[in-house]
Amino acid sequence: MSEEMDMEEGGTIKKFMFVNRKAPYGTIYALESLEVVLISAAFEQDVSLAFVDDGVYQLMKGINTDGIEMKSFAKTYRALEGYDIEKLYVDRESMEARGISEDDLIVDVQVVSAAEMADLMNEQDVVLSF
Amino acid sequence: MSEEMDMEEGGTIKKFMFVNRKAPYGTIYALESLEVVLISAAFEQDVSLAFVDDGVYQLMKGINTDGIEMKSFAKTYRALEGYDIEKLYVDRESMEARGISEDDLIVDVQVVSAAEMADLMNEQDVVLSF
Amino acid sequence: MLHIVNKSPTERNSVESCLAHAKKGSKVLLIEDAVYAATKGGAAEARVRSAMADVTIYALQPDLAARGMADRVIDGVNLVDYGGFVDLVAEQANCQSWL
Amino acid sequence: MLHIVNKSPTERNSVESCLAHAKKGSKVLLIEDAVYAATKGGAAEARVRSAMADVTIYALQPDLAARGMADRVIDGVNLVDYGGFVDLVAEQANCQSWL
Amino acid sequence: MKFGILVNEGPYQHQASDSAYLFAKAALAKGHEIFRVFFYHDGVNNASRLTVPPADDRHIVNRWAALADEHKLDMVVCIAAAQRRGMMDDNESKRQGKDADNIHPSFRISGLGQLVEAGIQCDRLVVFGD
Amino acid sequence: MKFGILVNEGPYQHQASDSAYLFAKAALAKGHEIFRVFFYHDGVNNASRLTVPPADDRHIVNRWAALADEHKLDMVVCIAAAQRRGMMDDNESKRQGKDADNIHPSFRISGLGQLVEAGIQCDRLVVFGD
Repeated sequence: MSEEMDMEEGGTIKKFMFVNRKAPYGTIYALESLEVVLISAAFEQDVSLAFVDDGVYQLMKGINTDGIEMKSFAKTYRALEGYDIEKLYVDRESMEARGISEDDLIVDVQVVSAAEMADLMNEQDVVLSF
Repeated sequence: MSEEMDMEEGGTIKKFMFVNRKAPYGTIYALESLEVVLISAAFEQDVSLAFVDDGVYQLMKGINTDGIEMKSFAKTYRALEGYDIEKLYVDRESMEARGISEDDLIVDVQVVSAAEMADLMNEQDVVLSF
Repeated sequence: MLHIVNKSPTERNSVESCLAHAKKGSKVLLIEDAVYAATKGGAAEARVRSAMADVTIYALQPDLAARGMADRVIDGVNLVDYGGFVDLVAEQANCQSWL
Repeated sequence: MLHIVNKSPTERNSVESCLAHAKKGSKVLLIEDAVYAATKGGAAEARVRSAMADVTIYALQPDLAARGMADRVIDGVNLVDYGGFVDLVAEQANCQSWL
Repeated sequence: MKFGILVNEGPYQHQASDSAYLFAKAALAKGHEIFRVFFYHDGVNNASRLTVPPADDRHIVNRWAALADEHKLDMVVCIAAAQRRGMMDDNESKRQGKDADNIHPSFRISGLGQLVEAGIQCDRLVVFGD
Repeated sequence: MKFGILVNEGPYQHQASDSAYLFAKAALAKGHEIFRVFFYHDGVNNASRLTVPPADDRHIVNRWAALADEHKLDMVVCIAAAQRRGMMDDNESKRQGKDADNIHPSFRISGLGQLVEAGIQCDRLVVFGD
């Protein structure tokens, strides 16, 4: 991504949360959400990612997109740590309703209850959903 | 709609069904579905419309779109009869799940069970869904 | 916090997921196809009524009217126009759209 | 008849509606995000298993693989590639997409 | 066997165009005929010759065009849907008094009658959408 | 109060752009400031100067442009999303070796940083989408 990074905000740090509720590959939202996440890190914001409902499917291990001739972006979630993005919250009820456990996920996450997720959402300055 | 109608199919008549499962105005599917319906009538095909799930909302009386600054197309359903499109099937379970009765609908329809709707779908040559 | 939902409760899971994640005292605004969740007799009515114990429910009146649903609103749902939508966003500290 | 569904059963109602309208003996092909309905442990598993008494369920293998779900398929679901998708359409007298 | 294909969503945002393309390629590989690919709703956006996807991603428009050129496919864009969404060919651009056009030469613009005709002429019409 | 608005869907297909426009108009009428309207995902298609909707329908692009001109709104189209979908301005068209461009002059193309900046600068960022 070729972005202009010349706009320094004089140290304003806000809490940004990216809420991911959609499965990957069936639509582009997961991929284009990640692109904003990376940019927001470059702006040195306090970034969190929430994976709720079908959004938890974005983090599945073992993704192989060769057969649908699309580029996989699964590795990008692993790269987030290198951008100091370490707050990845996954909704426990969403995982359970899909028969998924933490071991199935490609990155380390914090598994939280719906009530805890509600608290996290509530304390954000900016919530972006796609 | 300015369409070329110069392609006569030599009397081939097929059973076309248009399956409407989406609410109106939130998306354009209901409107652009109607545009195909009108064209298919001009081709003198055996046309049926099925309203299933949120598609039943398309036929509600009392629609007023002034506040959302869109054009209402509710009247078009009433005009279908003039195009000899008289097979309008509404799924009973879909109406009931939405608290809607036949009296709430802008046109006369045939209310059918899910099993009857399944039979109707099964006997079509072409099923178009948007 | 203001939660904004725009999808029909009988088509998608977003109304349900929003209500499951809205903290006590939050406001929930139903717009576009989500206004069906604010209407009587539908499958979502019981869920919305029970949610009203914890959150305040609003519905965008122009979207209700556009769907022929203006006369079917559940008692206790608050109606707003676009100006009221703006006020709700301004009055809450933050907002979230359940897309 | 071949029914084609492309949406996740936990996001939308299309898998459920398709199964409620598929006649005994029909075939149901799950593609794109609908392949999640073909996987074990999810909320839709029981519904899909009970439907298998009346209809034959297929899932598009490339879409399962793209979602990391290739190893989680419910027993009795038949896997096809795009060529198999074409064959299913050709072999049935008609087809319907549940969009 | 003679197939028709209907694509209701634009490139990248939804998987519909990818699925339709891979279906078409598989059908041709099995010796079937593709009578027509019709692009409706946002599907008309698949016909833009101005897309520039990332170099490591699939080029959806160009690969449709390559498939069409190789197999002499008739790829038709609905004019009414195209007008709403800013897709036009040279003729239409002049007629509307616009200063540019954007349709890829492997696609042609025509009316909805072409979709109905595909339904009549084809043994099967397969619909891809959201 | 200072608002930012994010539009994630294109014109006509979804109500998102309509809702965002009517929200923006109402916010301005109440004396609020719109810091920026950012168009992402298929939302970039709202910036086409080639749309020709039916004469009795709203003209989504032109009314955004009129609102922007009247209130000096900054309307920004994401360049990465625009490239995938065939939206480009004159500069970008030349840079990519294309023979046409299609962005309406009331919109400008820029990077995702402009969205993050809106999140930082605005009191509220409101998201409209599918």
